[in-house]
Amino acid sequence: MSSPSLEQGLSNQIADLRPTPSQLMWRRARNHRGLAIGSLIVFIVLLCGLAAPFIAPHDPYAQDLTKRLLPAVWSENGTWEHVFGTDALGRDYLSRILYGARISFLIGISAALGSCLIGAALGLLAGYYGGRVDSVVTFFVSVRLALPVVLVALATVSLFGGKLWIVVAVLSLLLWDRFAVVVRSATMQLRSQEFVVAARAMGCSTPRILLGELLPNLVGPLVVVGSLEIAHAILLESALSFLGLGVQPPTPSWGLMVAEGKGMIFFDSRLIALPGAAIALLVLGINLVGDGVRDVLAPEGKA
Amino acid sequence: MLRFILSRLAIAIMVAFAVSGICFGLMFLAGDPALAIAGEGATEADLEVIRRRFGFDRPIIVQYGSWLLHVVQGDFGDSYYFGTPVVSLIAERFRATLKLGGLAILVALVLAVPLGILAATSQNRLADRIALTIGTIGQATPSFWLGLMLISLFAVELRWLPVSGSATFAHFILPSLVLGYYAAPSMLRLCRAGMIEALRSDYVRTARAKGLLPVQILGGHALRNAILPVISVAAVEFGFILGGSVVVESVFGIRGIGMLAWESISRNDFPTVQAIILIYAMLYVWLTFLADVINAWLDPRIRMN
Amino acid sequence: MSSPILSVRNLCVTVPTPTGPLEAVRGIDLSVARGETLGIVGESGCGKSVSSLALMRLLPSFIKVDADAMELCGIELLHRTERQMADLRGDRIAMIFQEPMTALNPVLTVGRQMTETYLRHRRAGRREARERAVDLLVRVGISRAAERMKVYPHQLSGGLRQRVMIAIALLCDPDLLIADEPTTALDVTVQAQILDLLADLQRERGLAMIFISHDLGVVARVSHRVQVMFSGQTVDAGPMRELLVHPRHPYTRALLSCIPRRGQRWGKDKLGAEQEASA
Amino acid sequence: MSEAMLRLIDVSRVFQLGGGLFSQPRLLHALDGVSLDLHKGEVLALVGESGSGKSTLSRILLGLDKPTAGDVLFDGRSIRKLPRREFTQRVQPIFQDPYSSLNPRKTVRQIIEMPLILQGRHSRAERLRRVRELLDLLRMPARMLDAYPSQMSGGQRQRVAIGRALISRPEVVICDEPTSALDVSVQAQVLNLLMELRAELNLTYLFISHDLAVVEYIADRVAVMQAGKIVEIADVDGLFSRPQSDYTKNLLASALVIPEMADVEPVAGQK
Amino acid sequence: APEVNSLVWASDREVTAVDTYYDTSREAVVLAQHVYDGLIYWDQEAEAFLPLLATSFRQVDAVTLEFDLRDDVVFHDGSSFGAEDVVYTFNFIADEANGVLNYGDIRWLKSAEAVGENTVRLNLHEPFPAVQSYLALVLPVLPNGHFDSAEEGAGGQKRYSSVPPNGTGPYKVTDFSAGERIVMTANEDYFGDGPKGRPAIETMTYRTLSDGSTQIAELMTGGVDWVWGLSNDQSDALSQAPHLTTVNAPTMRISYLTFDLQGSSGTDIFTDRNVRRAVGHAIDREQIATFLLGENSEVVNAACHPIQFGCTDDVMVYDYDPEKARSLLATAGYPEGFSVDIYGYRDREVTEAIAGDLAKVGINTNLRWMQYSALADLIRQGNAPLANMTWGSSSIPDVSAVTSYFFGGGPDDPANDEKVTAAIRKGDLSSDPEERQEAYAQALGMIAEQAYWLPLFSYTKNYSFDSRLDFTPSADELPKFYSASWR
Ligand SMILES: Nc1ncnc2c1ncn2[C@@H]1O[C@H](COP(=O)(O)OP(=O)(O)OP(=O)(O)O)[C@@H](O)[C@H]1O
Ligand SMILES: Nc1ncnc2c1ncn2[C@@H]1O[C@H](COP(=O)(O)OP(=O)(O)OP(=O)(O)O)[C@@H](O)[C@H]1O
Ligand SMILES: [Mg+2]
Ligand SMILES: [Mg+2]
Repeated sequence: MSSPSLEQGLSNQIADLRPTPSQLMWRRARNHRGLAIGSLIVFIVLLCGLAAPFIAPHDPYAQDLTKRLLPAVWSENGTWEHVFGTDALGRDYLSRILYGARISFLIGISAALGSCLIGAALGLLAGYYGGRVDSVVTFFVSVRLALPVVLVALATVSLFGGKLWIVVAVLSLLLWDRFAVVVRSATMQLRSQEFVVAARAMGCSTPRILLGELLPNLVGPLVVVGSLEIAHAILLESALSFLGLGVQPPTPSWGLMVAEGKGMIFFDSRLIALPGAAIALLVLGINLVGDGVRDVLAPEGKA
Repeated sequence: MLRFILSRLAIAIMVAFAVSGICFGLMFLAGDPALAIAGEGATEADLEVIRRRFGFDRPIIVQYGSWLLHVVQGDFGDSYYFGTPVVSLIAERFRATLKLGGLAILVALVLAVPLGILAATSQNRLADRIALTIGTIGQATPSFWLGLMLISLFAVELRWLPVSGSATFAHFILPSLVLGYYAAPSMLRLCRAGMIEALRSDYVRTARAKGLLPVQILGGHALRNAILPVISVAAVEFGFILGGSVVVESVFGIRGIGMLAWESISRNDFPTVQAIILIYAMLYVWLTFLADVINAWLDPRIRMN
Repeated sequence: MSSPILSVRNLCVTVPTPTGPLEAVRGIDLSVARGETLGIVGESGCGKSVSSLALMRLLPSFIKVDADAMELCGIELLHRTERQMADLRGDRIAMIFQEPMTALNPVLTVGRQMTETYLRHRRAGRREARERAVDLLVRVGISRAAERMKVYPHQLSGGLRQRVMIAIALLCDPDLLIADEPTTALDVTVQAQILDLLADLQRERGLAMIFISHDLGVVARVSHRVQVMFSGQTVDAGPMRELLVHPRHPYTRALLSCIPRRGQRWGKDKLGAEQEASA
Repeated sequence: MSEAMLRLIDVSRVFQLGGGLFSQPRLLHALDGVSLDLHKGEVLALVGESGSGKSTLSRILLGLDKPTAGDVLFDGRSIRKLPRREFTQRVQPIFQDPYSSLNPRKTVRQIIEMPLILQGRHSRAERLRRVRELLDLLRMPARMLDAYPSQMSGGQRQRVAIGRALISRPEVVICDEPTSALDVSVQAQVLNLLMELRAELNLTYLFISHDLAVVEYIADRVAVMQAGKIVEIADVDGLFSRPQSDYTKNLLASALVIPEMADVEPVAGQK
Repeated sequence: APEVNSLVWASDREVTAVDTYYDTSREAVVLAQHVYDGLIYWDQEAEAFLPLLATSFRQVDAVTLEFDLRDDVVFHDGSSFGAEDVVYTFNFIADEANGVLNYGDIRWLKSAEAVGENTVRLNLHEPFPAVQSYLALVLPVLPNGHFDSAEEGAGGQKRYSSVPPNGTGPYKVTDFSAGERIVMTANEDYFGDGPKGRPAIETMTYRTLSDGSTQIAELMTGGVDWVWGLSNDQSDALSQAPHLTTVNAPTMRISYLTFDLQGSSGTDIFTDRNVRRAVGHAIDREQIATFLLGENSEVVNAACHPIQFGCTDDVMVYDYDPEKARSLLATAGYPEGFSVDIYGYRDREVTEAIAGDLAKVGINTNLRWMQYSALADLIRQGNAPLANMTWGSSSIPDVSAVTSYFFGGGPDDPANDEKVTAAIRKGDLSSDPEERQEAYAQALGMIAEQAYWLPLFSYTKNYSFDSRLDFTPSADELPKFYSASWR
């Protein structure tokens, strides 16, 4: 950066270009330790999930009742055949944990996308139109916030069964509020900015303004909220599964694995410690990424 | 102010109405409640008896209408499962949940506010990093897992604290820690952000230019402004804690309202589930209202208008 | 005019940025005598605010401030501890900021914000502090001063708030008053009133004042001497009149030529002709 | 200066403030029966204190807001009946704040060519050619083409905004305080640029400002607004030499202009 | 023995009332056994019905039973027991309007009448051979006018379940906090010469702990003395603890697969007998029974529990033979197998293991987990193609409680096979034990042959309790704490 005072005033025209916004972002991103750690965690877990079919030593669904509850390799009778041991049906625990990453990502990402779609649409409309539309959306948000998420999710999943897509749909329908609130307030701020007024004065249609002018400016907040909601959805799914009303067995979901191992907590703590730690680690990674992205997009001091 | 209260009240009623409609509709989609009441082995004849007895043979809209009419009079009907009035059931269970929620929010505040202030004043330095890490880990740890781990450590290994139940104060220590730790991070961040914003604000610069001492600036100027959103969020968070206590209650065997809700869901006990969801909704609305009032009371800009 | 109240030699301020250190102020000299107003003008970002904050030692710690000398009435400012500095601020040296809307704490009453300053620097009871505050509010032209003590900042108009800021700054009879663009946010009519008030007070109390603005018109109205800053340096300095009549530096000339004057019309007499010549 | 390009006939705009479920809204008359003609080729300045309704007027002229009463005629036709596309092509805005009037996520090129895209009559290459042409006219280097607003100074940004307003070759440009956020030196450049372009492109300006000196510098006629009404409208010379209304006199008195070099007085010292 | 002579036992169920008429859960039945007495008593060991409140009983005719009552019994509130109490109780529950929840168990009951000071008669609607089992287990005697104090609830129904318990049994309820704990103390005045004997333990507390691992934690830390329903693995692990005794006891609950025999669930796969038989051969029931249910679980071949009267093992057996299963599937036209939803509600591990075995022969299942009530509804409507269900027969040691229930042509009959219903009807109405046995055997043979059901294995129950406790579990899943004591 050249001296900013030189850029203005007399030397206006010969001033060099400052770095582009994306260059600045990269610069900040590279120096952000939390973002680096978070991305590393998320990357590794994602890799485990994607490469599960190649790296998992066994079929995660293959049961063998004669090999039930084998201990992990670090315990007394552990073998390298089953690094993390086996579960109550004799399935390889490591393979199930690896495949579990897929489920967590699948649920987290699709629930966040679903709720993003709902929330962003409502938030955009409310923020842009204001007035009555805003009142209606705000009312929706209040109703949504007034519903206790865990209870309603439990009730709904118990009614419709724990199919993966049902869990995703329920979570999507319950987690859109933060998107709506954030998008609404960001849109309100943007709406009064002159470039939006200018676009209208130039004759841009409303969809063009919403999607072409406003949406690109909302990507930052959406990414931040999105990452937090992915983490939220993963945690919520694991809680539902823990209470027996999440995705159904034999799906290797981490929350379900904790629930299945719960009975053995005092005798074979690996059954819970491993999937529980996997959830915590992934959620931690995603949260770190989310925080990092927020810092990078809106560095303290100026937005 | 009266107008403010009236319009909030109208919204509260509308929200409650919408929520009641949603949960009634939800429950209607469930299996036959008669089966749930009769339990295993009921015959068609038994079910007929039960249906007639509880009025399930009426059209849905009539059922909703009559339910709503009773609710307005404070009568949520009888629990299908217990056969006792839902209101007394909830009143009985609410004490434990309220105690848990109150302690949890206390834990959260005690954790969040000092850490938030510390983090803000030592921004980007070690203390800040540590505070944020504590927060981030709290947000990432599934509370059921943390609860189980704490039980196995403090209750089973060390035997310092009871495993489950709600008889004494000691019973509430672990669950309120778990719940409070989960609720703390959002308040911590808010407190930190509010504090940072306040410390960076023009009025703090003015205060420094006036020669005030750091303690005066922190306590008299910055905190007053930074704590405003934290207080209102704490009120709302309290609602969320109560609504989200299901998991913790089930892990720690606290027979509070969350547990009641969960069990009522599993046994299709409509009136109880409906009442709980509705009461939570009302509680939430009431708490946000309270938060607004507190905020208005603390913030002259709102109070005066 | 007597010996200077403030004398600063070779003030340098360096701001570390991700792309390397930025010299926001590079070696300016300042000196103000009792009863004198020094105006500082210059375009946005030339380092006016940074220099004044450096005098108050209010810059964040990561910004490096250096000077050969920085003295207020013979007191060395540069190497004082934060606590020692806090004792001086508000007492010997006071400051008014640009934005009256945000410079006052929104959740505290005007009275509280005034008395706390006085109590901080003087051994006085609440009552005395209150009397003093009311006194000054009256002095800066606020009617119903006693009543206004109980009022919150948002209940006052921008002009009134700026008056409150001035009153706070004058509470402890400082030796030096720094005003950083105190009227930029105000309407033209209000701006004129505040400027007149400042000039009056300055003359009446004989205090030294540094008046910062990017508007030469504003500076001309209150200052005895002017210093023109450009890119962190002083490019021109001198008595107001001399500077307007005989601008020495080409930048000053360019600046002057950019300011529309009475009767100047497009076509007849082009704005910024000097500027184009110098570019 | 005979034809009225834009004509305001007895325009009022009333805002409802507050008003919820249980309260009557308070009415605010932002514009109160304003009639004004903007002639072809002239620069009409609109001055007045903050909140007097200047921006509201410009928004109505741009068709962004609808008058509560009265009508706006463009080229003799009511703008309500005019096709939106035709109107927006012929009347373009320039706003006050160069920092918020450009979409931070778009490049200079994307911003400037937007009106052409909306017209939908130009090929990609054609659009690029015209953007380059305009940058030239604005005296901005071609390498700015792919720059983002955050990479530019305030003056440069305002040039981009001017470019965006001019690319569709409009007849009328409504400038709402286009220089009040800028430094004097940059202001001078922008003012000069606006006036040069006016001659080159045969533009008509409505120029809103609160700076009387600026107004005197560029305007042909001046309208003074106070509390939603036009209190005085006159030729620029007439207004400055013989202000009619008290309000105008007051405004002139508090304006801070640099004294002529010859009669500089050490103001503060003497007072 | 511990210092205080008290016992705390825990289970996951919230008991709403110590009253088998208004809470049909097993825990409520267990508790009611301690508070109330029935007319007669079923002795598990002797496999005989013994007198309890009745000193003797006789069959007057096919639809009339006569009981002589004890004259030395008092209720907990001090009132003495007599014929009017029996008459009140049975007339009350026989009235459909009172809506007792186990009305299905007593549809045969018409009325009761006193025929002497200490003699009562029960009148039946039709002959019902299994009547003694019901009288012994789920029909306790309440004091005359017991429910008169019930308050009026919402919608005009009486809140019968909130009437405080008052029985003649060995324990009195002293503290009842619904869903939390129920405390009982020994009844000083209990008659000691009955089959239940005098209680040895002074205080008995029931705690609801819905979470299994919490139960274990409490057991290990001494918060409770007795739990049941542990998984085999938990039981194995707990057996390592020196201060605990673990027992794996058989129960009367069986696990079975039920099929959509009518093809009404959107697939007609299971209308083909070959497919059902293939499923039978595909599942390694032996292995699942031993590994997941424990040493005392046995494979069941007929649609009843082997210890029930009328049950037989002499039916067609589907042994584990994946090859045969595959060839049967090929015969049925599914050489590559198929995909289907399997429903379950009780033991995920078991259902998962079944699904795993089915997958090995090409039947890919999609597991759907539901609440019992919703699932029962679904199956009744014929909308569940394949479901893993269990049935506990209310501990009635008679096939009428299971085979007749499911294949007697009622709403839960998946087959409605006339020949089977006819045979069952014959068994149900006959009072000659041999004739009954023969009729039921015929029905069971047909069910197995057609593979209408695939009975899997019997359930066991794992108990774990303080080693100092002298306690023996019984196969009827009704722990008898009145005969337990501290060593
Ligand atoms: N905290 C900071 N971090 C980074 N750069 C800073 C900081 N404070 C000031 N600067 C830089 O120092 C330079 C001088 O800024 P300063 O605020 O003194 O300008 P100014 O003359 O007061 O301008 P204005 O008229 O707009 O108030 C600017 O280039 C600014 O970007
Ligand atoms: N959308 C709106 N809703 C309510 N009131 C409005 C709205 N827009 C403008 N006003 C009010 O109308 C009046 C005129 O506003 P306007 O923005 O036109 O003033 P202005 O002359 O442009 O002022 P400035 O010089 O500060 O830009 C003001 O009192 C303003 O508060
Ligand atoms: Mg400044
Ligand atoms: Mg305006």
